[in-house]
Amino acid sequence: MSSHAAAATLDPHDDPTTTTGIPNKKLLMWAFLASDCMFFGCLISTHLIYRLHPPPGTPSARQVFSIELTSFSTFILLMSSLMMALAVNAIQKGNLKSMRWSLLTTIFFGLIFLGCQVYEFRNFVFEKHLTITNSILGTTFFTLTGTHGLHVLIGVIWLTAMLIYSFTGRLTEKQSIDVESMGLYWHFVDIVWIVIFTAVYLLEYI
Amino acid sequence: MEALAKTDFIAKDDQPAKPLVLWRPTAKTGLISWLTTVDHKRIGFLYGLSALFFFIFGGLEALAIRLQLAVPNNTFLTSAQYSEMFTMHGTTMIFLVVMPMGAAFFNFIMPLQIGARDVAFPRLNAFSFWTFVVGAIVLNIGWFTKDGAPDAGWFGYAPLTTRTFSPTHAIDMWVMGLQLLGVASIAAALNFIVTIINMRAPGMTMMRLPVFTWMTLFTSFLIVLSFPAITIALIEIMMDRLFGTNFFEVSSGGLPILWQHLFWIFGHPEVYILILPAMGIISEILPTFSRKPLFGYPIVVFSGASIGFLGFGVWSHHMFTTGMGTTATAAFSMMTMAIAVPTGVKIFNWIGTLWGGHITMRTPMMFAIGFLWMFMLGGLSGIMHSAAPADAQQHGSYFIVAHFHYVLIGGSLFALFAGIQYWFPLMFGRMISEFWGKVTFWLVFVGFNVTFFPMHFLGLEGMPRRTFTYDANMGWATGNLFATIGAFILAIGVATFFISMIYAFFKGERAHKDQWDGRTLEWSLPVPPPEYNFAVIPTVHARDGWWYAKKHASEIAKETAEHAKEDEAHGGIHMPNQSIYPFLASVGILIGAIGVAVVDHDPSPGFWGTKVAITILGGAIMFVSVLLWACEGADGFHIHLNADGSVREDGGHH
Amino acid sequence: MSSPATTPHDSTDAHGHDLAQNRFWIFTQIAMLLAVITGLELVTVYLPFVAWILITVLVVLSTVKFMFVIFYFMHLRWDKAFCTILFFIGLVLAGGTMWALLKLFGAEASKPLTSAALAPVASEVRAA
Amino acid sequence: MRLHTFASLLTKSARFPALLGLATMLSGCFWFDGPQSTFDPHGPVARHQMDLFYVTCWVCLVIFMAVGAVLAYTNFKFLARSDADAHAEPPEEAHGNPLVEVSLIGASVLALVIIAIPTLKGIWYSYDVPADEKANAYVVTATGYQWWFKFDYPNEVAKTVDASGKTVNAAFSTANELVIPVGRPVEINLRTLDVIHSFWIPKLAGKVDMMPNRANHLWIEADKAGYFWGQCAEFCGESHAVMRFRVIALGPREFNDWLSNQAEPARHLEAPVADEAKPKAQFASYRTFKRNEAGTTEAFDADPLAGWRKQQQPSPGEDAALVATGRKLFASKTCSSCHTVRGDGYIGVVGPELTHVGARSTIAAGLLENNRDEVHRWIHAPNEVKPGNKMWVSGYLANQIKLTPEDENALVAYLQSLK
Repeated sequence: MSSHAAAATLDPHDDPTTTTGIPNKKLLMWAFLASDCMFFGCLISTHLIYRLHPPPGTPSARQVFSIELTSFSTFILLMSSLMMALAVNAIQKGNLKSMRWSLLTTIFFGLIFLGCQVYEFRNFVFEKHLTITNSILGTTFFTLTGTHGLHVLIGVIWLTAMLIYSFTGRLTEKQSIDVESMGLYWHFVDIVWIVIFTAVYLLEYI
Repeated sequence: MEALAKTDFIAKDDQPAKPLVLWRPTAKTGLISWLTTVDHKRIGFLYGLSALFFFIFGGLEALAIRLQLAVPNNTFLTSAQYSEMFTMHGTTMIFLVVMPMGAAFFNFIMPLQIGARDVAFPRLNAFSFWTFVVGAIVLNIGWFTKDGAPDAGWFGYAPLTTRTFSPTHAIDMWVMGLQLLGVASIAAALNFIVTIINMRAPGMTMMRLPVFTWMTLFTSFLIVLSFPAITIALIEIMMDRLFGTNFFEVSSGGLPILWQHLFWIFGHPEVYILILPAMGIISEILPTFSRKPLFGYPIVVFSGASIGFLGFGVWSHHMFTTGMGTTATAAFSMMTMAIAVPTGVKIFNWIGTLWGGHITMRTPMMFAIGFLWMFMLGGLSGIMHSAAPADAQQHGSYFIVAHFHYVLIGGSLFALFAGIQYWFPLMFGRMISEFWGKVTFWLVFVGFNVTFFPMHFLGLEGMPRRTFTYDANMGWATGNLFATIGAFILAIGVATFFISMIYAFFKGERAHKDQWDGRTLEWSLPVPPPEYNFAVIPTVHARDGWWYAKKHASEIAKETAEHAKEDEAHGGIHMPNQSIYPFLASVGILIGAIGVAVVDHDPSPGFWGTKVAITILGGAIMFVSVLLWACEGADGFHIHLNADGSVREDGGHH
Repeated sequence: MSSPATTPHDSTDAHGHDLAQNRFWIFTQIAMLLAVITGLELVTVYLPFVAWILITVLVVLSTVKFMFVIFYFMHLRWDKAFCTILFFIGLVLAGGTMWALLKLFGAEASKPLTSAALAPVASEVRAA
Repeated sequence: MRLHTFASLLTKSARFPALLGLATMLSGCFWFDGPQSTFDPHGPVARHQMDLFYVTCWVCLVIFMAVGAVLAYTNFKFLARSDADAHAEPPEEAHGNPLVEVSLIGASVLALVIIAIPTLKGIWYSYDVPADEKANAYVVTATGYQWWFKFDYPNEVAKTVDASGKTVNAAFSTANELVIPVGRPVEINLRTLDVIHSFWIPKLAGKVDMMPNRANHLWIEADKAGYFWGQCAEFCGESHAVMRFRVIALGPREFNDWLSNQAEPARHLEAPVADEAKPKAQFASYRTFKRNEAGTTEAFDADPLAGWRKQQQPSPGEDAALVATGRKLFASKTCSSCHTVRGDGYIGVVGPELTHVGARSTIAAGLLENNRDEVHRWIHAPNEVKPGNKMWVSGYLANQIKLTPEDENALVAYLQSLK
């Protein structure tokens, strides 16, 4: 860290004003994601622990789940990750317009994912009669996927705010790190879903 | 963010003007300056002040407990009051005293030790502090409501904390308060990690970091990685209490033991979060006052790392009596013994530091050596617990109470007191009286041992903790009376400390720069340090950088003069702007938390009325504040130093 | 330590442009790959094999997806190694904790009391 | 090293053990005795745990003495004695001393191994009854409630009288006083139906928690006949401190006598002999107690086993008429909706079984000695004795139960008669 190095550089992976060359925001985001690993690790553990010994009378997850819908929303989330990666790529090149389109698509996919989740929850509660209070499966399932959904929602809000912000003219390739750290968050939400898709959904079909 | 802003700054002029809400406060004195400050030293001071304030609270709770137990069958407190006292004593001392006191030193000292002008994210730092205050308020608000303070013990084992067994809002406040303290701690810790990794002065390689900074780094990692576990546990109990979920509802197959696991996955690293900063402080004081570099620096650092890492694998030794089965018990028993090795290594190296040195017995040094003795005792009784079958007799008894007070008072608190005495001249430019410092030490030392040593015997004689009364025939009366007398001696010692500290703050003898002939960079600063810390960012050439600089004064002076010119050529000293939004965001959180935890929901079925409204209001305030916080950006201004050292600010505030 | 490595502006641009072009295709291909793996996972669960084989396959496939996302989409591959280390500290601890928890709760001693196991006590009470 | 330095080192390092010894002697006055002392084991499990404790204790003491001696020596030897000394130029950065470091680490590991071996043995030993004695083990089930313990004897059968007057089998259970046979391992299944409790009889074994939804167990064995104090050791709410219990270990004959007495339905006194001269019920002669006042007398505590044996005999001066009144009140004041008295038709299951409550040495979860005054103290104001207890909250308060002195008198007589 030194103020001697004043020349700006456009290489997004090197910030000469920090000791390690990694931008502060990126380091912050990675440290936060490490913390979030523990967060989701504990939450997923809770679900799996309760799955080990289901008390009698617990509805079977297999009867409740709809793997087609979940596969679709998993696909959507993966695609939103792709669009996010492209958005970061675009802003690093300084291509604001391309970034906006990519961001918009990411938001769109994020909203589809959330829509699927809302549909899924409504379907479970009203038609399959699995609620957050009526069984331990409902409790852990809704809490886990709901917490993930909340992360997606926060991501969508962040993306939207960034999209709006990009029209103020204050967002240039020099601030690409802002978009990039947002991207890290979004991808993390995606990889958490990769784990949930396997550990919560697919596991029930074996 | 701030580091980047330096380069941004040059190109600021071509940016559009900001709307009124994004104008930055500039007050340097008065209430607004404190609410909007982003200066790590001011925030450190605020942390310290709050910690000392809650220390009085926690201490009074402890005295109430000791008074109740002074004689058998006492009626000073009712059972319900007693439960509130020990719950809040534990919670307060851990989360509102030792942790923020550590945070105070992290904030104040760590950036100075690595030669930085501030932490990586100054506004996030302010947010951490205000959220900590908010959490403390929510935890303590129960004393003033009809529900009373939280009363289920500091580790709040489910299902005692479920609605069935704790129907009032007291536990909601405890849950919400801890949740907010978790948010504050994680935010602060992330900031410290980035600061230490990324904001070091030129030449400050990792293996030249002062040990205190190393321990700050490890502590921050522990916070970041362990708090999520309790966050999940608290979310689960909160869901149970608010929405009737089944996490700990036994009749639906809930497993209360899960709470214990999640809690101690957090709780054991938490113990190291409390002790590692203390070890860091001790590793600063011992070399300074024995005029010798720290013995075996790399080993001290690596043992710190291994304590931190192993600390995640021993949590179940708090649960030896829960019937985990033989294999699990054996595994955790062995892991616990293993963690004693790096801890022992530290003690050996501290003694190695003293060996062959020139020991000056100033007050900080007395506390530091007191720490060595007491921490050794606490550590050894810890080894006794690792023998699981023997622990079956000790668990939940006063033996445990004795053990962890030896670690937390004899360890953490002695070190924190030592730290205050050590850095007070730097922080405030005044000296705490040496005479009264020594009086404090002996009162605290004697009082502490008289209080807690008999508790070992009480525990082995079968006295369980958290009991508000006992019969005379149990043979516990003498020990308890001793303990109570000791507690009052300890209290007098602490009072002496507070008074001498307050006196020193206003009227104490002026300290001079580098009061103790120190080794690390913070001692290169004038006392108290100026807002910008370093007139010129120092270049570090050795592990004990300031000792090196003093030995090579002329070369360093030349180097500094060159860097000063370069600095000025690049626009002077960059300072971050103040901001009100971290504070406002925390206020929003407070309102939301009160909505969740304190307000009764409307009796009308299906709709929670006021509760939801207040919660949404708080959430909205927080959301808007964070949004404006993001939009105002990490701007700053420049300071130029005149030849006489006076300050000239440049071009107004951006 | 920060050696003020100032890369000339234009060369970075050209370099960056190439890089960006390449990455567009890398990202797109990886996304396709991820979709395919997801499909494979979906097929896997219906295969008539023993549970532990299927679970192992699922874990491996998800790990592959996981790694692709963090190393490519999240740039770890191109970033300083420290980012990877930082994230993996959390990941390894979280994984270890999950493993330990599942082992602990899977153990015989942790089998919860079903209402049937509680019955001796309960039924005696009722009998009385 | 010069001789006199060595000598002074010796003197100085000798000071500390001497001080420690003195402290030990001073503390001796509140050390070994006491009814819950872990230093006075009466069974193999507790003895095993104490031996392990001593191993850890000695290893730690030796470490403390050795390291402490070096530390103390360092403190004195290297103290700066002059101003120049205090401002000595610091030496160059050194790299520690790998040989010292490694040997110290080695020594620590060795010390830990000394502890680890008996620890591992102890973990398996204390977990379950040794295999060769498994067949001989006596099984009971202990269930924790807020704030009392219930003991079920699943292998025994009790008798009760059904509505038609026929004697039928019933569950065999008692409360707060666990009676076990001497010299036989006793396997205790630990259950709880509300919060977490912990089952601890310091002289017989270390504690094991009663966890909701979890099948924990513990084994104990008493060497000889005796009377042991136990207590809940995990915070379980407002009255955790007064959630106690007693364990009575009896020889085979006495144990069998106790079993057969317990199996009987509640005792009924013979119809009162008309005795006009005998004064009617005595009122208001009960002692009053202060809040938190001890519930046992010194005489009882001196030899509680004798107290327990005495309690098995009918108390003198029983008034059959009064007892009969008490029995009726027991139903009309709704006591019977929570308590079982086999043979009297009372089948409540919320509170402790009272069929033979008069034959217990204590009441209110091991808290109060079982005599007229204390029983009266308990039923008169349960909340004073055990804050927040169910009998008070969901009994007295919820059902608005008011007891006149006459009622209390009759109830005391009834409860005392249940031998």
